[in-house]
Amino acid sequence: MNGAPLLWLVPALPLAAVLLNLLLGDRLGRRGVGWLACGAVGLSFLWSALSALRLAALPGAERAIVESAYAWMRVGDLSVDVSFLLDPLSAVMILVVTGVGFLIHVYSTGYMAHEPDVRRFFLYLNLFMFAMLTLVLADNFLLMFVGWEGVGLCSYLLIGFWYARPAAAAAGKKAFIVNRIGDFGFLLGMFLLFAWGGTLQFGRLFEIAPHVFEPGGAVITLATLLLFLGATGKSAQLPLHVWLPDAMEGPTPVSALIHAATMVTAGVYMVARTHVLFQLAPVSLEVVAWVGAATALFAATIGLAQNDIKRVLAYSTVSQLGYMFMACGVGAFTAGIFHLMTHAFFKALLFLGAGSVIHAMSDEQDLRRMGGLAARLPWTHGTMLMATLAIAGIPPFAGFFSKDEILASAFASGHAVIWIMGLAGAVLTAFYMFRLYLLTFRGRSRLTPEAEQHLHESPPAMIVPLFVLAVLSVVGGLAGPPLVEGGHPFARWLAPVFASGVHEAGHGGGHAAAPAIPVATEWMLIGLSVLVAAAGIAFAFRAYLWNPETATRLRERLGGVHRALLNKYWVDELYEWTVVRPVYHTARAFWRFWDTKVVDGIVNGVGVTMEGVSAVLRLFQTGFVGTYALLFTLGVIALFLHFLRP
Amino acid sequence: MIPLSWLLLLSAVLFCIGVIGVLVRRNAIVIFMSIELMLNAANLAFVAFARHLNSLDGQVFVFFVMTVAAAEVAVGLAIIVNLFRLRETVFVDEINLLKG
Amino acid sequence: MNGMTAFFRDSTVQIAFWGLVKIVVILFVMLGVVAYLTFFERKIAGHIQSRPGPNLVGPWGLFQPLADILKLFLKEEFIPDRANKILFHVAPILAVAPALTSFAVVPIGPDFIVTDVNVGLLVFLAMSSLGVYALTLAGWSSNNKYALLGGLRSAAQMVSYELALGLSTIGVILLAGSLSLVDIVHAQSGAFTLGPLALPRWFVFTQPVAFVIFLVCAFAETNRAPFDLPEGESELVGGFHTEYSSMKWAMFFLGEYMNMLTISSITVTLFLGGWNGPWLPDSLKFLWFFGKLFALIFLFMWVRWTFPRLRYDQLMAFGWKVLLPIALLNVLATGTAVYWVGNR
Amino acid sequence: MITVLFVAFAAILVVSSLLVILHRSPVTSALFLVLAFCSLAAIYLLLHAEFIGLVQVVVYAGAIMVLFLFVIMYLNLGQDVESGATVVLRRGLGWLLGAALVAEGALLLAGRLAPGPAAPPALAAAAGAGNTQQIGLLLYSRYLFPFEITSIILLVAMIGVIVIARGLREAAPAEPAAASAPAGAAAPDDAPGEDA
Repeated sequence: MNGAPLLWLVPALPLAAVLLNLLLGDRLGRRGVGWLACGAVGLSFLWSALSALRLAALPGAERAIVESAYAWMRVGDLSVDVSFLLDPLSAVMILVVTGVGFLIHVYSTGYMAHEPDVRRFFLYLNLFMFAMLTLVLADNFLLMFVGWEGVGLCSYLLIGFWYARPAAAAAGKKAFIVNRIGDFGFLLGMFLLFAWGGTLQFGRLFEIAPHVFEPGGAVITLATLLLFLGATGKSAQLPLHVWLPDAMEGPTPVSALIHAATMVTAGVYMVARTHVLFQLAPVSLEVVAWVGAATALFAATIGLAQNDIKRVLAYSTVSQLGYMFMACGVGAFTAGIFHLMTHAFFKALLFLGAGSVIHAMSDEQDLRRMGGLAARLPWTHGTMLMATLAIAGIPPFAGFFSKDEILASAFASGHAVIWIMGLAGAVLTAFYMFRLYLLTFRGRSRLTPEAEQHLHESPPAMIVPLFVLAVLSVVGGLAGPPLVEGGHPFARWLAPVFASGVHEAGHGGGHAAAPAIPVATEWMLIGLSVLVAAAGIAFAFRAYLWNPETATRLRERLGGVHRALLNKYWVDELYEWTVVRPVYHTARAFWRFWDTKVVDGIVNGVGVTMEGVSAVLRLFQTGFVGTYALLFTLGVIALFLHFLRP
Repeated sequence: MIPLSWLLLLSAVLFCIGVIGVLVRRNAIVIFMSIELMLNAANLAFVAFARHLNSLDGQVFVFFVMTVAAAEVAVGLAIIVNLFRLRETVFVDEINLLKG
Repeated sequence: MNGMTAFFRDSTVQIAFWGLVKIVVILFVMLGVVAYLTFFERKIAGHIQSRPGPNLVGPWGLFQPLADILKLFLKEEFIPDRANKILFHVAPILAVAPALTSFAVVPIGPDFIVTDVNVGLLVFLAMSSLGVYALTLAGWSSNNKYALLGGLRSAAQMVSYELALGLSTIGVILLAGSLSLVDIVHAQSGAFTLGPLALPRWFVFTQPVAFVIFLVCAFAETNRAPFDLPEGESELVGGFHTEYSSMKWAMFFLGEYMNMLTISSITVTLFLGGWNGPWLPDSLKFLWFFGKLFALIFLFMWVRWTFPRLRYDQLMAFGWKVLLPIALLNVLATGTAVYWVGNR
Repeated sequence: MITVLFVAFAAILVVSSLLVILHRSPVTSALFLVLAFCSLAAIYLLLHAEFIGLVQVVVYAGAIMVLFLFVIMYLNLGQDVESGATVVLRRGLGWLLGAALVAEGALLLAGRLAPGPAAPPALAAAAGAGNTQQIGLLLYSRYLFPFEITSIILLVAMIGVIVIARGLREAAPAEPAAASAPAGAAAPDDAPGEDA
C-alpha cells in the first residue's frame, strides 16, 4: 500500500476522454474517437483492478479506503467533500462496471460502424461511465446523487440517441420522467437522513445510525422507503418499471451497458450500500423483498408473450432485478450483489448477442421473422446459448449459483411465499429465455428473402467481447459455490461490508454465507431449482421446437391471458389514463389561464408601467450637461440644508 | 500662523466660484477649467488641514489629486477636441446626444 | 511710529528687506552681463565665420551693446491690428520674468545667494515651465499665422523637453540627497584622489548621461540652435516674435539670453560643482562659478554657429523616443546604484 | 507679515478665479486660471508646503494649463457668444445657486466649525522645513498602493488619449484641416499633461 490510492483517477479517466472528445473530436475521426473511448475505459478498468488489489492487500477489518479529492461545499453544518470510498462492495462494482463497460465499448466500435454520429455516441457513453463510477465510488449521499442523476441524464441522452425517431425521443422522455419520480423519493430520503443524522457521509451516518434512529422507528422506515422509491425508479421495479422496456429504442450496446449491466443495478447497489439503515427498518426490508418478488414474477410473465427480442430481454432484466431486490429484502445482500455481478455478465452477453443478431439481420428485431440462425451465426449462437443456460439457472453456469443462493436465503429467512414466487419466476425465466433462443436460432428459418440476402456473422470487434463475456458467464458463478463452510470466497470478500449488518440484522443472519438450514435441505433446494429450470426448458422445447402447434393451441386456449401479457397488463394504458392525461390537461388548463393571463399579464403590466413612467422621466433627461449640473447643485444645497438643521 | 477658518472659507469660496462657473458657462473648456478650480479648492482644504494637524498626509493627498487631475485633463481635452471635430462646437448647450 | 519699528523688527520683514537688496544687485549684474553676451555672441560668430564682427563702436566695438540698446529704444513701437493688446504687452514680460526669478536660487558663491529654499531645483523647474507662456502668448496675441505656428511649436517643444530635463536632474538629486541647490553644490566639494592625480567630485563625472541629456534639453529649452525652430527664419519668418519690434522685441532677445544664462548657471550648479574649485578663498569662489558659466555659454554660442537646424518631427521624435527613455534608464540605474551602495 | 501676504494672495486668487468664469474669451480665462494657480502655490508656500506649492506650479501652470491653451488655440476659439433667453436664465439660476452655496458654506463654517486639536510641537518640526523627504517617505511607505494605482491611472490615461486621438483620424480621414500642422503640434502635447 504505497502512496495515495488516487481513486479519483477511476472516474476521471472517462471524463478526460469526454473532454478530449469535445475538444478535438473532429480531428480524431471515426476510428479515433472509438479508440479514445475504449482506451479511457480500459485504463480505468486497469486502475480499478490495481486499486482492488491494493484493497485486497489490506487486512480484512480495515478494507475501506476513503480518499477526499477536495472539499466541495461547507454550508453551515452541512459539509460535503468530493470523496471516494473503496471497499469490497464498491470494488466489485467498479470492476463490473469498467470491465463490462470496456467490453461493450469495444463491441460498440463494431456495432456502430455504420453510424454517422459515432462521436456523439462515444461522448455520451464515456460520460455515462464517469457518472456511474462516481455513483459507485461516492462516499456520501450527495455525490452519489450526482452520479445517480448523471447516469439518468446519460440514459436519457442515449435512449434518445436517434432523436429523429419519434419513438426513441418519446422513450427517452418517458425514462427521464419516470426516473424523476424515483429521484424525488431519493432526495426526500436524503433530506430526512440529514435532518436526523446531521451528515451525509456514509461512514459517519452508519456509525451513528443505530443511536439516532430507534430500530424500526417511523423516521428510519420512512427514510429507507423513500430511498427504495428511488431504487425502484432507477432499477425499474414495480410500479415504476414501465420505462425500461421502452428504453430498448436506444442502440443495443446502450441497452446492454446501461439498461442491463450497470445503471439499472444502481438501485440494488444503493440498497446494499445503505443496508445498515435498511436493517434498522425491518418493515422497509419486507417491502423491498415483496416488491422484488412481485416484480420478478410479474415481469417474467410479461416476458412470455413478447415478440421483440430486445423487449423480452428487457422484461427478463426487470425480473432479474426483482430477484436482486428480493435477496436484499430477505437480508441476503451478498447474494444480491453476487447475482448483480453474474447478471451483469450474462445479461450483457444476451443483449450483445441480440445486438449481433439484429446487426446480422439488418435491424430486424421480431422473433417471428427469425429462426434457424444457428448455422449462419455460429459464434453468436454459441455464446448466446451459454448466456441462456446461465440465466435459466443450469449448473455450472453463473446464473445458477447466484439465483440458487437467493432462493436458498429466501427460504432460510422463512419467507415461504416469496420463495415460491421466486421458484415460479425461475420456471418462467427458463421458459421464455429458451423460447427466445429457440425462436431465434433453431427451427426453420422465417426470414424475409432480402434479410436472407445479406445475413452475415458480425465482425471480430463484436465477437471477441461476446466470447469474453461467455467465458465470464460460465465461470463467473464459481466465485460463490454453495455448501462452503464459513461462506464462499465472494461472501468472505464482501464480509467486511455486510458483517456490520449481520449482527443488527432483524431476522436471523439472513445472508447466504452460512444459511441457517441443514445441508440436506440445501441439497434439496438446489435439486429443486435445477429441476424447475429443466422443466421450463423442456416445455419450451416442446412448445417451440418439437411441435410448435402447442404454443398456438395454448395461445388460443387462454387468449385473454395472452392478450393481457402481450399488452403488459395494460399498465402503460393505466398510467396513461390515471396519471399522464390528468396531468397533461391540468397543465394545459394552467397554461391557458394562469400563464397567458396572470403571469404574462403581470410581466406585460410591469413593462407598460415602466414605459409610462419613463415617458414622464425622460422629460428630465434633456441631454444637456447644464441641466444635470443644475439639478445636482440643487441636491447638494438640499444636503447642506439638512446639515444646517439646528 | 493663518487661522484655519480663513483658509477653509477661502477654499469654500473658491469651490463655489467653480460651481458657478460650471453652471453659468456654456463653453466646455471653461467648464473644465471651473472643475479644475473646484479641485484646487479641495487641495487648499487638504493643505490647510495638513498644516493645522501637522501631518503630511493632507499634502500627499494633494499630490494624488494633482496627478489624477492631470490625467483627467488630458483625456477630457482629447474628448473635447474630438467633439469639436465632429460637431464643430464646444458649447454644451448645443450637444444633447444623450437626450432621453 | 511704534508700530513702524515693530514692523521693521519683524524677522520676516528683515528677511524680505535684505532679500530685496540682493535681488536688485543680482538683477543689475545679470542684465549687464546679458547686454554684453550679445556682444560676445556676435564676436564669436564673426570669428567662427572668419570675419571681425562688431569693432567700430568704441575700443574693439565694446560699446556696441549700448548702441544697440539706444537704437532699440528709439525704434517705432508697432502693434498689429486686431492683435490682443493686453497679451501682446504681457508676453515679453513673461519672457524675462521667470528666467530672472530662477536666479534667486542659484548659489553664485559660498554665501552669495538670494535665498536657499530647500526645493531650489523645483523652483528652477517651475520657472522654466512658466517660460512657455511667453512664446505661446506672443504667437497667439499677435494674430499672425507664422507667429501662431511659432508659438505652438515652441510651446510643444519646451513642454516635451522639460520632461527629459526634469528626469535627468533626478540622478543628481539622488546622489546629493537634497533638492536644495546649495546642498547639491556642497555635495560636489572635494575630489576623488587616486595617488597623484585627483578628479573633482563633480556630478558630471558621476552622472555623465544625465549631463548630456540636461545639456541637450537646455539647448531646446532656450530655443537655441539646433533647436531654434520656433523662430526658424527660413520657414516662419521670425516665429513667435515676427510681429514684435523695438523694445518688446528687445525683451524677447533679453529673455533668450537670460534663459541661456540661467540654465547654464543651473548646469554649472548641478553638474560642474558650482563654485567649487581650488586655490581661491571662499570670498572669491564665485569667480570659479563665473568661469565655468562663461565656458558653458561659449559652448552654447559655438554650437549655434556650427550646427544645422533639425526638422520639427525629428525634434519631437528625438525628445520623446530617445532622450526620455535614456533619462528614465539613467534614473533607474542611479537609483539601483544608490540603493546598492547605501546597503553596503 | 505672513498674514498680509496671505490676504494679498487670497485676494488675487479670488479675483482671478472670478475672472476665469466671467471673461468671455477662453484664452483670457485660461491665463487668469494660471494666475490663480500661481497665487494658490504662493499660499501653499506660506503654509510651509513648499513641495506641493512648486509641484502645483509645475503641474498645473506648467503642464495642464499649457494643454488648455493648446486646445483653445488649436480650436481657435474666439469670444464666447453668450446671449439668448436660455443663457440668461441659466446664468441667473447659476448665480442664485452659487450664492446659496456660499451662504450655506459660510453658515456651516461659522456655526459648526470646531478647529481640531492644536499641533503637537514635536510634529511641527517634521511638518516644517524639508518636508519633501517626509512626503517621499509617506508616499513610498503608507501610501505605496495608492501611489502605484495613480501610476496605473496615468498609464491608462496616456493610452486612452492616444487612442482617442488616433481613432478619429482613422474614422474620418477626410480632415486635412484637422490633420495639418496644428494637429501635428497638438499630437505630442497630449502627453505632457499626463507625465507632468
